[in-house]
Amino acid sequence: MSGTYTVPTGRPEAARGEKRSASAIVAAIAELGGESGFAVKAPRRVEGRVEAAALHGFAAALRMRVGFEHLSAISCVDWLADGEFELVYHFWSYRDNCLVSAHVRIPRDTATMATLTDLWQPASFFERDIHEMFGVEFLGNEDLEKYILTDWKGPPPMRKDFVSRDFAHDHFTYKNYEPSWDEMIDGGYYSGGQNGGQA
Amino acid sequence: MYTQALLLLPLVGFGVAFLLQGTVKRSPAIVKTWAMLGFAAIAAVAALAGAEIGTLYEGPTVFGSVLTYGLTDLSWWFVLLIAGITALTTVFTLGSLRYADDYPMYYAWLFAKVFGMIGLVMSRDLLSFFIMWEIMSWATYLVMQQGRDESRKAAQGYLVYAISAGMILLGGVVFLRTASGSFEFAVITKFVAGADLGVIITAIVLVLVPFLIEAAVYPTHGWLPSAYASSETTMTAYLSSISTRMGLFGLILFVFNVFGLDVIDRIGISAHLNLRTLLLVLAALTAVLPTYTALFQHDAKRLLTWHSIGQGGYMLLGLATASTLGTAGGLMHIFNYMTYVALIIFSIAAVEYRTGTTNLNKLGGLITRQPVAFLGMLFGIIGLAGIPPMNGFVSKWFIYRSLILGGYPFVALAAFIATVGTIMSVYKLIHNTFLGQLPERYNEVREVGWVMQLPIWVLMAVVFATGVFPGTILQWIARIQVELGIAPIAYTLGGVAQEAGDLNMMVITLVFTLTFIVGAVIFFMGGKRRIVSQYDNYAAGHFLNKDVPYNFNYNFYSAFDHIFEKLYHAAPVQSTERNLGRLVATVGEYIRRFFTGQINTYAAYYVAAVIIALAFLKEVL
Amino acid sequence: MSDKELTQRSAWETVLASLKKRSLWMLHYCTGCGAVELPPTMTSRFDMERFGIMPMVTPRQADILLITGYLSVKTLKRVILIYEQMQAPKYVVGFGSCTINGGMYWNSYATMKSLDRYLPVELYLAGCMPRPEAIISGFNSLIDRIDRGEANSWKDYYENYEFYRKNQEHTFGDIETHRSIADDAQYYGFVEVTK
Amino acid sequence: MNSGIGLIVWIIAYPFVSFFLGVLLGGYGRKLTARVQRRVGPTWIQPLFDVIKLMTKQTNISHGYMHDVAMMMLVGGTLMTMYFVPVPGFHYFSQFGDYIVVMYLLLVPPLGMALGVGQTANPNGSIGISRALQMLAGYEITLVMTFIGFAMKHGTTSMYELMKLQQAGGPATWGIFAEPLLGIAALFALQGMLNEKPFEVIIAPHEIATGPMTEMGGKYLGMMFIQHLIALPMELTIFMNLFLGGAQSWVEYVVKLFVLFTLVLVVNAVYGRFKTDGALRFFWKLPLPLAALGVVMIMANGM
Amino acid sequence: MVSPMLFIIAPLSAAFIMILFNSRVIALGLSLLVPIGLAWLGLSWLPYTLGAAQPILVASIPAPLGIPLSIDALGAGMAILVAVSAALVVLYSSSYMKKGHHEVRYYTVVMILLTSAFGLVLTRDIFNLFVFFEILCISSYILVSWEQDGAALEASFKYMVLGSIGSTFLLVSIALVYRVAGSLAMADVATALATAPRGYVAFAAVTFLFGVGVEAAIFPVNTWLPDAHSSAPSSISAILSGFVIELALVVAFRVLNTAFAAVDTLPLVRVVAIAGVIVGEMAAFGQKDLKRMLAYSSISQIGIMLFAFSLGTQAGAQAGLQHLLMHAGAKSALFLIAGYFIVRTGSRLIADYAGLGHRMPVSAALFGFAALSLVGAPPLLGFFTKFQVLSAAGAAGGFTAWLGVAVILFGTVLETVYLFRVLRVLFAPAASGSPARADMDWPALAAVALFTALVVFGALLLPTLSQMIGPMADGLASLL
Repeated sequence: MSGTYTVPTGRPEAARGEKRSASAIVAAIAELGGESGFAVKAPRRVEGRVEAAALHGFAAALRMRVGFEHLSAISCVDWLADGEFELVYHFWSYRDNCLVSAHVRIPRDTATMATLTDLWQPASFFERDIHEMFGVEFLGNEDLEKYILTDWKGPPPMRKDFVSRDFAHDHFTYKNYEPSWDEMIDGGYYSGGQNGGQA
Repeated sequence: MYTQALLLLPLVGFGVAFLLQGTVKRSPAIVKTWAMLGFAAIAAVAALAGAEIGTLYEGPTVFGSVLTYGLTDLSWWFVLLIAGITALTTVFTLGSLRYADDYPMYYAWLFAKVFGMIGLVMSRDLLSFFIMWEIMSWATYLVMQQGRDESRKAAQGYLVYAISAGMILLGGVVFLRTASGSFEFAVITKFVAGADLGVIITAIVLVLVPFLIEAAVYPTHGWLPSAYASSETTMTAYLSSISTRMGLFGLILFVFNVFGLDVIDRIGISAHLNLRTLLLVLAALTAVLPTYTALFQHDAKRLLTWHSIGQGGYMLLGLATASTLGTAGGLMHIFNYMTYVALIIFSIAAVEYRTGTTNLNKLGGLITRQPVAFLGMLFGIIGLAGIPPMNGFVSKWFIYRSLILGGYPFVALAAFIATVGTIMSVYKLIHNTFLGQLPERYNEVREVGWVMQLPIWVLMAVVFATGVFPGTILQWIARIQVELGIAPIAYTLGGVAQEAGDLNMMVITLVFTLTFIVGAVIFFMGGKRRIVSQYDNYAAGHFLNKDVPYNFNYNFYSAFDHIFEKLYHAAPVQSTERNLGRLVATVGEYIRRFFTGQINTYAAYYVAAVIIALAFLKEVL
Repeated sequence: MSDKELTQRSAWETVLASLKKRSLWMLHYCTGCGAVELPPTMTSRFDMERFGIMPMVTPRQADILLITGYLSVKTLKRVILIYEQMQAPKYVVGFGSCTINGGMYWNSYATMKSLDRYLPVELYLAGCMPRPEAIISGFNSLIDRIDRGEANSWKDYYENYEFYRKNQEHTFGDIETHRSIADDAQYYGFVEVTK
Repeated sequence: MNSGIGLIVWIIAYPFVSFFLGVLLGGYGRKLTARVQRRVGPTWIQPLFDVIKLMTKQTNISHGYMHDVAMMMLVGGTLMTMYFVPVPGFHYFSQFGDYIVVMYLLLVPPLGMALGVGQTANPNGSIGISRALQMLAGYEITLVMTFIGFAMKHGTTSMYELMKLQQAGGPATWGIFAEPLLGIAALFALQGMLNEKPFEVIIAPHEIATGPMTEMGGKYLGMMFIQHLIALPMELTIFMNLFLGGAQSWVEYVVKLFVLFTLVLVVNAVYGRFKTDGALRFFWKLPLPLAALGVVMIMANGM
Repeated sequence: MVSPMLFIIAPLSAAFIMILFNSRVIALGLSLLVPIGLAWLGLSWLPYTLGAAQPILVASIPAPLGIPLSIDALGAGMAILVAVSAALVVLYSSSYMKKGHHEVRYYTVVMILLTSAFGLVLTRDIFNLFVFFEILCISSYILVSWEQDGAALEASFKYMVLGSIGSTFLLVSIALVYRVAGSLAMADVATALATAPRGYVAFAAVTFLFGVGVEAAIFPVNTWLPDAHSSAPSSISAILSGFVIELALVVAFRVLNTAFAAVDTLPLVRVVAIAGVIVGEMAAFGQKDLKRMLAYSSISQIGIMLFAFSLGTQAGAQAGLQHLLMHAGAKSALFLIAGYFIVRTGSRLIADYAGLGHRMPVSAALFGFAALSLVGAPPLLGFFTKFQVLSAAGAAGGFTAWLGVAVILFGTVLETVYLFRVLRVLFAPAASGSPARADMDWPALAAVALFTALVVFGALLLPTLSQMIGPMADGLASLL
């Protein structure tokens, strides 16, 4: 769903009306059809799994028909063992003061996901962040360029298979607190600019 | 012999330039060389005509009275000013007038205007004065209306003011002619001296009001900014420097010579609250308000035209005190202002010639590309702001001294407020044009040709020389003061030597050069210094390059904007002007409705007319 | 630092050094958590103005560049620009362990591990945020070094510019500072004119 | 010291004396401000060390020839104005230029600095200069109003004559006592002229990075410091000549300088900073009407 | 010497010959030849009439029964003006009028108008005056309605109705006069009325004034003028504004000064004149249509001339006559140029002439010069005549005189504004690309150039004019 899209503005109809309890929300989600695995996790927390392909439809329905008009965050968990990323979409309703979090599992190596920027403009920031840190491709989101690690050439650093310490060791030279005697002679201890060209 | 030549040359020049207008499209060089020749000749003759001061010449006889003209000290001074600035402007236009076919009649109308001005200045009787006044104001209209449609609209505005001024003057001329019996100034002076108050007041109002309109004194200055700013830049320089001062010439001639100072002072409640105090108040308003309007202008030319009104206020301030120092200050300020305003506008023209715009928000950083234009403007703004060692300071010093010691403290304060306003707007001008970051589009801008640089160098020399040695100018002014019947100023080469503390510009400049050298020595005692590029600049750690707009031009004086926002947009004078125009149009519309178009109403008018006429005759019989 | 400077200093330079040491203006680049230690040093509690040290706003006017915490890639680019905008003689003071060896972020992929690979550092103030007393004693030792004429690390930037440049390039590639250090070095005579 | 060899010697020595006085005053100022903030504060001659450090900087950056000439014009202009301000024993140059001349000469250094700062092509500098010129409309107009009142009262615009009149008449005829309204207004104006705290929006370090001095480094900043140190005693002397009856002896002169500067400093140490239009509104609401009232009173009871 | 009767016979016979042959060439040739011949005749009689008026014997019938005609300096002067203007207008019409649009009838009516004009100038018999006056009015009605479109017909109809009311009033006045004087010769009438009761004379004078006043466009009764002049073909508007109205004015004044001398009507006329100036200028100020604006300007100029005559002094009369001459030249030129503006752009609104100045530079320049003179810019003729009027008013003195001066001055300012507004529109940047030159055809250009030359270089013939103007001004006050 790439190409220019118009982001719906203003409050959806379903967001009006009086406040509902968490269980009423679960019931409302159930009658949406499709996903049924949603359950009340805490007084104002509803949680459930959604298939990757169905997420976009679910999000739109949740917003337009159930009244969850606020996408507060997208976070990503790297299950290295299962070889999967878990994307958690946090939806919020001002009226019900309740959080619905949809958990989506996508394979780790071919991590691609449909974008939500056509529904929520801020979604692009969450997606750029996850793309930069985990390397998840969001189809339909044109500007996925880096904005945190602008000059970073290495792999997405937040992935579990990226070991920060090893990278640091071979990219940076540290102060040598126990210089051998020959290094001491040519000022090894004194960490001035002499030793090696490595940064 | 030279005096006749002074009148004849512009006429001949006008005729030939008028005929040459066809050749402008193919080869503008012909007209330009002719103009240069003509105006150089006029300047030469003007210089030589000094010998013939005082002799009267007979012109054609009109309505039974002979039109006499001749030179006096005052008129010779003005003739020199006119001839000098015209020659310089023409030299400048040789280089700057690229699109000659936009202005085919440029030099023809210029000749006509010079003829009008020289004629006005040399006329020795009321009728020739009025004829030359009308010719001059028509020529000014024709000079202004060239070029773009915007200048034509502005010239239309000027025409309304000029013609109403002319008509009031015509009323005055007719009144004086019938009252005193002849056009000669001598007869009029004798008559006015003896006349009773009522006659004097009407004569003075009818004669002085047109001069105030032409000199753009406060309430009647509406026409000047758009008229001068929308004409071609070198013409703006010419008009700002000399054209508005013709009104002042008229004022000087009639207040001091024709009516005489004692007659003027008879009008008024007390020695301190008379006509001259009214003039002083008007002059103070003229000095202050336009200068602060100049602050808000975004176009360089418009900013300077507002200043030409403001500085006109200074001249009137000097003259209205009628003291030795005051009149000397006023007269010298006419000369000073002419030199440095022409200098500033020539450098703006040089900038416009290369960059194509005078919009202060678009320019910047041209000092590296056009250093000569920068130097010219620097000398000009120091003069305009009235800071030593330039000549502007000397005349302002006279005006301040006469105002303070003459017992007009609040007028002196108003004059100083105007000076502060001038300094602020003048710095905005030079900062937005020459300083700050150089936009990338002006990278290839080069200095202007020597033809355009010559007048800038000449004027810079004049502004500096007359600043350091004001005596050279004061000797002329002393002779004029003697002729006007005022105690001449005790001048020395460096300035003035008087009991209440004197002024010596030579000493001030000498001290300044010495201390400047001391400053230079201290500077070179420091370490080596390196000139770096404009992008190597502090920007709180941000990397600067040509795409980063890093200039502070727009809304330069934001505090004044906050305080005077409402007052500036209310623009009382312009709104009254518009309302007046609308009033005349609506009244005209109602009167036109008299011609209803139905025949029965016409018949009714007919019968009514006969009956009223009979009634009118009945009671008349 | 060639040995010549250390020993033969003319009398005039000695006097000048003793005068120059009394006025040091500090530009504190407050990254990381170090900035919180500076207010007490500057104000009435410790008052570093006693030694003529005053906080200054722009690099043009500063002598000391106080870097008070870890430097990431993006902030290092700004620090290099500011350092090059300062006027020699200039002294970089590394503040806290993050500048010495990366400190708490020793294993991070994004932070610089030792400041002196990118800039000639005059003085390090150890401590995971050194206290005001440490800052003032550090500055006093800096003043003594200036007095003895040994605080010449800024020359090192001109002499070994290639070393610093290579490390900087390795980290964030090229930056446009509109100024070439090599030309400056030759212009001011810090390096014998090679060409 | 007004003729012959004494004059030549004094002309050469005067800048050094003035600079030294400025250093003392500057040091005293920083010490006093520190003490007000319960701090120890730098040594008495700290400005001297600052100037030496700045002038001996080994690399200096400039933005063009106008930047350099502006610095020379800055220091040169101040020195020139200094000669025209009479000090005890020396008033030779007062005969060539009265107070109006001094008032205009006072404008030469700021104009020079403004042109130099303009060429540094830094908007912070331009904002600083635009604020400086707008502030000019505040304090300068009040100062001129007070001066006009005095000049009209005594019938002369020469500062030396005014000073002599006040010295002849004793403390009762001193400006600040004879015309209290004008005196108080002039004090506000002095606070503005010296760019002290309530009216210090021109420098405003946090907002526009020390305004005009943003791009001034090394010897350029040194020159500005030298100008400031020479201008400080001069501006105080101008106020003293007009309102405190000048000084016959050097001891009286130095004492009056420090007393006056303390008054200004104390206000500077405790006040926050006006915004530009706030400062202008303040000047046009209180000091200017005060001065105007004073002038009206002078006119009322006859010249 | 050729008898002045030719003034009346020549144009009349030319008219009939033209109708007979009904060929354009003959009509044009005759209508050019006759005015030029009569102009020459007028010039030849002028030196004689300067000395004293020359009575003309009509068909050798002596005084009491014969028709009393005489030519004096004023008569000769006006005759020359009429002849020259007519010649130039005919020259203009040759290229202005559409070919084949029954032009012959146009020229015949012009010739008849000429005869009545000359007749009015020469006649000394009051009834004879009425006859020529009627012929003049009728030929004007026909010429005004020449365009045959809605506006022209309506305008001429209104003109005719008002004209006929005027004629009836004139007839009433003549009847009253005849009852008292028993003879129609003006000389006898003057002597008789001197002794008649004042109320009676006053009534006769007023009816006479407003009778002739319609044609002379005196203020309250000139309501027909704006429609008539603007919808008539431009050549006719030029004739009407050029000399027809002025002629009626001069004649009215001559009779008022002599026959009704007993009743002092001058203050009344002055009030009417001042009102005319103000109404004319104010109405013209807001006009969008060029010819209507020029028509209103004619009303105000007539007001100025009337004001000059109403001063009652010799200087006033001279100034009035000189202004009359200037106005004839300038206003005719403006109307003729306006005609070609309408032909070239097909519109009468000023706004549509934007950029026309670039397509018709010469005519725009001529328009400018004529406007300059009308407004009174030195060194053109307009300035001298206006100055004369004002100084005469000044010399005459009195509140109404100075009020008149003020009104004329204010009027000039308004006139400058609306005339030069037209110029600004003319020289506005041309909407289309490079404008193709489409100036006036040469005959029209020649006519307009001559009119403008009269006005621009008029100052040169001022000295010669000043000797002749004296006797002409006396003609206004004597019946010889």
